[in-house]
Amino acid sequence: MDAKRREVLKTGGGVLALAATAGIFKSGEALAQEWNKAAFDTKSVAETLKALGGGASSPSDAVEITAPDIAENGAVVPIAVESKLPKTQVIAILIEKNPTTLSADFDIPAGTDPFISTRVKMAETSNVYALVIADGKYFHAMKEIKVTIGGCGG
Amino acid sequence: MADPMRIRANLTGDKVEVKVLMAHEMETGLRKDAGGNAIPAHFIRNVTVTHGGKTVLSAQWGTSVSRNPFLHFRFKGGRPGEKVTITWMDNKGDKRTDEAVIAGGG
Amino acid sequence: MKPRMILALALSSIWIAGCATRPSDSEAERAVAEMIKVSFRTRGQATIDRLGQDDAQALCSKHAGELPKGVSDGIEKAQQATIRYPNPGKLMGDWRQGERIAQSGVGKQFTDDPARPAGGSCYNCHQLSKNELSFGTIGPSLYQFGRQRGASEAIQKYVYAKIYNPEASVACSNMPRFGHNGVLTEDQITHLVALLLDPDSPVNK
Amino acid sequence: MRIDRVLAGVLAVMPPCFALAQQDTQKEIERYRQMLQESNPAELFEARGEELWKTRRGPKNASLERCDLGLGPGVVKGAYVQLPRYFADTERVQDAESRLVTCMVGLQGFTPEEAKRNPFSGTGVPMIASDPFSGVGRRSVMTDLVAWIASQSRGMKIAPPMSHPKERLAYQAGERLFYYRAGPYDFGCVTCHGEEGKRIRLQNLPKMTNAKDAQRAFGTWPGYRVSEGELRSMQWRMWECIRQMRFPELEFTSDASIALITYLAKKAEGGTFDAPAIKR
Repeated sequence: MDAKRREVLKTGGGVLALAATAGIFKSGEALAQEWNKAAFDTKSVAETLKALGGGASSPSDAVEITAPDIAENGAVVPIAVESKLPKTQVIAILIEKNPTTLSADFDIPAGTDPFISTRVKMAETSNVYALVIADGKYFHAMKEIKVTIGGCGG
Repeated sequence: MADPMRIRANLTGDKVEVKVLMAHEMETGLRKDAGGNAIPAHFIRNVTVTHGGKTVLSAQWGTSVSRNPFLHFRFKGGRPGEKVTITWMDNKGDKRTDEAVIAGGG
Repeated sequence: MKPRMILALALSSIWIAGCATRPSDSEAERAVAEMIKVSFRTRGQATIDRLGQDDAQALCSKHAGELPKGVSDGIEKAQQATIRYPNPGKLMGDWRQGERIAQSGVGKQFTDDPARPAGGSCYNCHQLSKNELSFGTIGPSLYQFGRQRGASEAIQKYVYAKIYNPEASVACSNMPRFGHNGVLTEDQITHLVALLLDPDSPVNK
Repeated sequence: MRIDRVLAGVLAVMPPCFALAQQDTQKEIERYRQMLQESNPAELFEARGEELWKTRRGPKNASLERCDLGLGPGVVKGAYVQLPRYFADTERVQDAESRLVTCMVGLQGFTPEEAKRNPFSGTGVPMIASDPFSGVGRRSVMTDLVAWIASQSRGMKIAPPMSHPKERLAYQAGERLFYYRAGPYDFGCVTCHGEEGKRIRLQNLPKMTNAKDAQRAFGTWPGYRVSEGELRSMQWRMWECIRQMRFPELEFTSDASIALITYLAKKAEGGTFDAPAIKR
């Protein structure tokens, strides 16, 4: 996601501003190496949502998180997110209790499945959110993942 | 120089299934060494995947993507023999680009 | 380290003596003794003399898997004599501190800070509090331990002794002799006694 | 090992709902492990190892392509599953790592100290106080090479040779070391690996005298440890167990380490080798 679009989303948030993003989105190539520092510095789900330009997000059954209920080790937690929402533009992974909330943020162009599978670090047992922007609206799914203590140390 | 990625791109039905492993520390910046000094953050911030000149996925990552990152996604429109190109760039400006040829069909 | 350290190795063999194609027992024993001398090095607090064995360690190594009754009785008797109890009325400490000690697996490794107290590594092998899902099973579950037994002075003494020197009741137990070997302090053991026996401890909830 | 008579009774009175919760935990952990199988970063290490094998290095500016891992100079396919073995040129039983040291010295002209200097990736010295085995990206040539060599035995049967008297002696010594209890915790290998179906925390422990357990254990090292983000070799596995046993440091490629590995390899004989694996 390019920073300019986020900026628009942040200042606007309404229908008008969202409509304006559509054009900018397509010209995102040149800005592909932008990195949204403000969003990656956020320390709560609400702050991240705001930094990604959303005012509120609705829970949705059309967003599915595939992850283990219990992770044997927090250093590697496999997480897949699939959105069945039409016009899915963005999939972001948020980990509530990590030192910083936003883990990863994927732009899904048309022609690419609204599906992402990756591996993230979790500092402790936490709710994990999959945030989806589809047709300019914000949706999410949530799942608690328990992180256990491994090995003999600790 | 950063190590090459391991990329698998396979045509399954009408979609290209891409699985990639990247060799990177993904250091959070929150850990300390034995002397109590913070180890500086070092992590991939941007990943871009292109096919035929078109971006098929772009991502921004924070420090909590696991070390030696793994990424799996699917896109439409690729044919066997065509190339998928992946570039990552980290917070120190290091970059790595690798290509894979789309395999198979079936 | 141990008062009666024996450096000579006395290990049993399951091989039939005299089989020409196999090295003899004594040859293997000599090889092991030599290997122990040349294959390890002191690092941090883990000094090379830790490889020396006291009587119990040597006997348990020798009779691994098939401990004769006479030998186990002898070990238990000798180990009983090592137990030092705190003053009466001081056997039960604070279960909260006990829980922290039970959770901690550090101590005595060459990577551990010798100035820091060792943990008890209890959850590595035992189930204790119901809330901790990550527990080992080398030892029996201790969940509800005190609830079933109460916290009489006799039970307190039993638990204290069990942690101080488990080999006093079970020769060649897998559990370290935490008190006898100087891993945990008297205070730390009393906190673990409380973790197991205090009615308010999560172990008994 | 004897069961604690006094405490064993506790197990019988555990409420059934709790037993169920435990099953669920085990099931979910299994699912987690299953999900990790999808992709193994060990590949990254194997790729580096293959490159290093062919790279001219050292004072003699030579590659390792003529290194004899037991099946003749340069033969890598299937070599790992037939190690440790006796080598006439060194008159020693050697595992993969100690043989690589021999080749780095003989072919490439490194000193033995240089060849052994950084045996485990990330961990030449403990770098992270709270996480001593997770270094900050210190590459290990040794680890990379072993990852690749092991990968070239994937799918093959574990078959350590036992025809030379020194191989049998290493096995017997390894067995004795396995039962050797010492140190401030009274530990031996057998403490954790002598009984079936046990765990430390949530980690399942193989009983090394049981063929099935030993095959699974030996057959999955080296492994990529997700908790550390590093590839770990069998030498590291020995070194790390010995550290946790509160023993002094086990020297890399020492005779005791090779004896233990020989013992385990023999116990795992006939099993299918499936490493480098991915582990918690």
